[in-house]
Amino acid sequence: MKDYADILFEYLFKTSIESSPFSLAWYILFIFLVAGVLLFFAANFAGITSFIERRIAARIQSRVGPNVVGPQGVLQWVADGIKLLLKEDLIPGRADRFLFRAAPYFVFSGLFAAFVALPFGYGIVAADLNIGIYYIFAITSLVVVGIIMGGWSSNSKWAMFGAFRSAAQIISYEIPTALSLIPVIMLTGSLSTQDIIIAQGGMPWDWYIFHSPFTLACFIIFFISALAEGNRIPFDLPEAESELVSGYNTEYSGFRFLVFPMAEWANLWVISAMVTLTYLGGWQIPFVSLETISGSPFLILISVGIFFVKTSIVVFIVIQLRWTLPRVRVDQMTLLCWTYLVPISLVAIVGTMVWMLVFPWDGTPGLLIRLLMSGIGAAACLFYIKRIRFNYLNDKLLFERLKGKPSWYPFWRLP
Amino acid sequence: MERSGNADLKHLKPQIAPFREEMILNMGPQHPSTHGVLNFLIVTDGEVIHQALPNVGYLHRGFEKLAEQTPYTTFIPYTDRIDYLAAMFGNHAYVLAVEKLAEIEVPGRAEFLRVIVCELNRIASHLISTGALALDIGATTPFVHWIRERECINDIMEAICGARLTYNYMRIGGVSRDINESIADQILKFLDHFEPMIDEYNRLISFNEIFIKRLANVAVISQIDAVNFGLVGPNLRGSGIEMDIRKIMPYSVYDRFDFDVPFGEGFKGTLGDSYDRYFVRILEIKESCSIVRQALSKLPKGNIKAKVKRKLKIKENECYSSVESARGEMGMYLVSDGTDKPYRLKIKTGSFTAMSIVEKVSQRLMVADLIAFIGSLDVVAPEIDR
Amino acid sequence: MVPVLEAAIKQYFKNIYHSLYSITEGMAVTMSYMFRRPATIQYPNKLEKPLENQLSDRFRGILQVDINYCIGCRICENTCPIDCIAITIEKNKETKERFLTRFDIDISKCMYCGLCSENCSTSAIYHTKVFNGINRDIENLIIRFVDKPTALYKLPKGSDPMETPKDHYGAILVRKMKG
Amino acid sequence: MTQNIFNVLTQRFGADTILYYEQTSFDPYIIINPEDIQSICMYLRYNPELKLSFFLNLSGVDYPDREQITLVYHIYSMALKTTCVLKTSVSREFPELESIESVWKAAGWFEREIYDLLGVSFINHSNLKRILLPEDWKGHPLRKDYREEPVYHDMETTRNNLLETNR
Repeated sequence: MKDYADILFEYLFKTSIESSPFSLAWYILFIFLVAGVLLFFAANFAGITSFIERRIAARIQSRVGPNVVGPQGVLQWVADGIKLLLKEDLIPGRADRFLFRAAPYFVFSGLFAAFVALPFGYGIVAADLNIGIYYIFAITSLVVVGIIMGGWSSNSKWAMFGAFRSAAQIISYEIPTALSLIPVIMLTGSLSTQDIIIAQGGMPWDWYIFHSPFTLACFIIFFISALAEGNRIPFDLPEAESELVSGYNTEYSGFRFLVFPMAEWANLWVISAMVTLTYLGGWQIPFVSLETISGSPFLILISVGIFFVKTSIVVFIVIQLRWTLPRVRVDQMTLLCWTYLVPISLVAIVGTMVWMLVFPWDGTPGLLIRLLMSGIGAAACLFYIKRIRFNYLNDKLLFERLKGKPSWYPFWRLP
Repeated sequence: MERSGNADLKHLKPQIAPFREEMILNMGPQHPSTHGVLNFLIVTDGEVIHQALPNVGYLHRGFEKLAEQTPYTTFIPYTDRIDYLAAMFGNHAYVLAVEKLAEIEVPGRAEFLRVIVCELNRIASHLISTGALALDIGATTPFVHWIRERECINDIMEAICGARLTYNYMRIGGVSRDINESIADQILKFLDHFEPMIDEYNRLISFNEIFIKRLANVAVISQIDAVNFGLVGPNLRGSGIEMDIRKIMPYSVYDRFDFDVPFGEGFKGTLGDSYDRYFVRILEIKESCSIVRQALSKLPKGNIKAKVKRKLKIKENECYSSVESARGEMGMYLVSDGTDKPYRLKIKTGSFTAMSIVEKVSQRLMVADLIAFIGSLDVVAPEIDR
Repeated sequence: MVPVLEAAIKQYFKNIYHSLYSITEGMAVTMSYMFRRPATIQYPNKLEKPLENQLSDRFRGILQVDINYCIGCRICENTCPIDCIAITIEKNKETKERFLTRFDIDISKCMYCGLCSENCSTSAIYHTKVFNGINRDIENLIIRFVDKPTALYKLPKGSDPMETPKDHYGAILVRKMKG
Repeated sequence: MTQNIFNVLTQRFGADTILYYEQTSFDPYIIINPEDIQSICMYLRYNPELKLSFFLNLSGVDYPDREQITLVYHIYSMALKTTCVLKTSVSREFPELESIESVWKAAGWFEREIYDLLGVSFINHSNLKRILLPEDWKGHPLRKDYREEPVYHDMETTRNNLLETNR
């Protein structure tokens, strides 16, 4: 099997890799280039997301947010990054110096390696592994190794608490994450990320989320466990800042500290991309067949855009959740996993199996149920919008009376 | 050279000789959620706390000694600093004690104004308390929303008395400034806006399932313990005991208002758990809104200050007067000796007794629960140490 | 079915429902703030009017003394709870006229309680709306209002204690503050 | 009401213990003998008629001219809705009396505060040590003759008055 990088290489340089040692050298250079592009994307994405998250958080909390560095503050993350890079790299006394220094690299490599298997559009993936999903799970587990190393080696009890919590959390939540993806894998018959997207369609009822009630439940479970894997609120126990000061990274400073938040925000993309590609139809363009996409670079770009937009929406929801919810307790976190997520996902796997036999994907009843499920999803969205409108109107007039200013101030209006 | 903090720790350590698998954790005074400079020495086994010893005194400023060297009239600004989140109650408790001793009749309008500012201040203080509890649990947004509402109260307070935190509003025999139509209007506008916000806040956090799970059935204080440890205010009422100084020993003009005293009923779990203490405060905010409205509608006309000698001397006597502060009973035991300075002023505060229960209730809690528990007790460090 | 088990199962699904519903409600609240006016503004670039104009007239900022109206009663000095005011009055032995030679306020110590200005019968000492006293050296925060000995103000016979025209923007103060 | 309590107490403990009843204009108080404070408090708390169950406040007042430190107990009865004030005096040189921590747990911290600031030691107290001041602090600040030491751990305890030093 040839990777997409190989194909791209052959397309660009019009030679095969094996043709000469010279072109092999070129190939290695090319691989480095691809890695560089991914790293560039991930690092910048992490930085920009940090800015966007802060702005969203600010609006949710009816503040303005960072808006001084650069126009509207868009360069805030660069300033923060430079500031952290210039800070002294402190290592606490009696810390395990080797592990303390090594931990950020584990976190870093664990996350950025996951980008290799993430698709960005039709055919745009660094390596379309046939075990893509499995690879992403395996490689992101390196993060927890880094966290435990960092927490333990810091020689701080708070950091150690964070590390222990992280270990308990990731070990518990690997299971529902994997289990809740099994329906998708069953429906597709493949572990490759591209295959999973190709098996879905462009319209909501062609997505796996609305295939059956069981996949809907699995989607929710997967979303929850992905939050836990990414240490996002309500599962940010490892760095619960109000309990453990800052958790596993309490003692870090400078560049080594920078790696942790950067990894967290890069992880945000990994989580959201996983959710998008498995349940939300990935980069599929509505009403456009795969053959048409493959023939047109323009449509490939569109597919990249669609994937980006979908993932961004999921990122937004994850961010919004963080600024809405409180944090669960450590025993509740494991309890939630073992009494709710794991049993339900097991039931959902069996349910999906039966469903696949009774209502085949292409059959009319299957399609009707998928339409019905999408209708339920749309109804939920409508309810949500209704509640938003209610909350807005609830305070509108009274606010205007109190402050003498109009209440309407949508998020696209920049302060 | 040995710093005092170390000396304290050395003294505490033998008291809690840990087993082999336990560890001692020093929480505070720089911990993010100890609500000021408090120190807890925690013996834990993993996440489970075996013992938590509160270590207070970091904010001891010796107000009781200062009072003995300050004339009656000029001690009022100090009482602002006893509990900076609810400075009006410090003012009120002190002036009540002095007025009682000096037998000064306070004009009706001043009494009503005192009630208005006190209840507004109670709202502001409960906003911080409930918001900070949500912050301790990990929800950042509710706190900021409450801070925004509190800012409106601060604006009102600034318009009334000129300061946003340390009001120094009350005087012996009355209050320092009157309110006018526009301020009264501003208060009413704020209340109109604020009351729906309580419901919105409840939707956002109070009825959130994770929040309920974090607080319900956590750190239960039984009625017996609550009385035994002398808890006061919302903490006591959270345990289901209906005791409110405003009702049982009405001071000022509180007997002229129609209001309920909310108390815990085990809203989402056991009676006396953290959620009860939290939710009693939310209900109290609503009651305070209603009291402010009533006081504004009944506000009589007239003087705001009785005539009091500039150099007030009080003959030998003593009295104990208490007010229902946002953190429960704030009592002032005042002894006079015929000079213009108090002979002795003992300040009894709610946070002080609330802290003493931590050692008992914190056993078998988890580290995260301890933080929720301290948050639900609503202790304010300067009020403990005075 | 056993009632206990039935209740447990009911509770199980109830919990799921409550969690999802309450989270949706909470998210609806936070989402509605994306359309509502923020409470803060970008400070200080986008102030609608200068901050001093937004403060209430009763705002207790840094103290200012208009020595031309000081009658030398020393009430402010005596009533100050922390002794941050120092006044010296000298008497010319020949003319028996009294002069104010020193009126210093330690702003670094002042706690803005307002007792001095409240008791001043001519409102010579009063709070301005100036609140920004940032300075590199704490000694610069001692403000000496008397440059040269000034004769004490005498209230015109029979007149009520008067109010001085209050300068809330602290012209004297700003001039006196160094650094 | 305090008169009633006084009568009940006199019947139970006798006039040697319950010294006298002082009717002042505000808070009438009962003066008792310091030796029996614990049993009196126990009796007051658990007496089914009085039910003085709520401990409000414990204050100490130093009277150097009388060579006494007076301790004032404010106790509230939730059933009778009344406050009872007990007063007892100990000598200034050897201030010692029994702790009532076993009656009201709340008194434990109040007693520690009194011990810290006034130097009264309480017998049978479970954890009698300084609460507000550092362990190695010298003296008891709320005594009238207390003078703060100028230096504590190489730190000066006084601050220059800038108004005077910078003339």
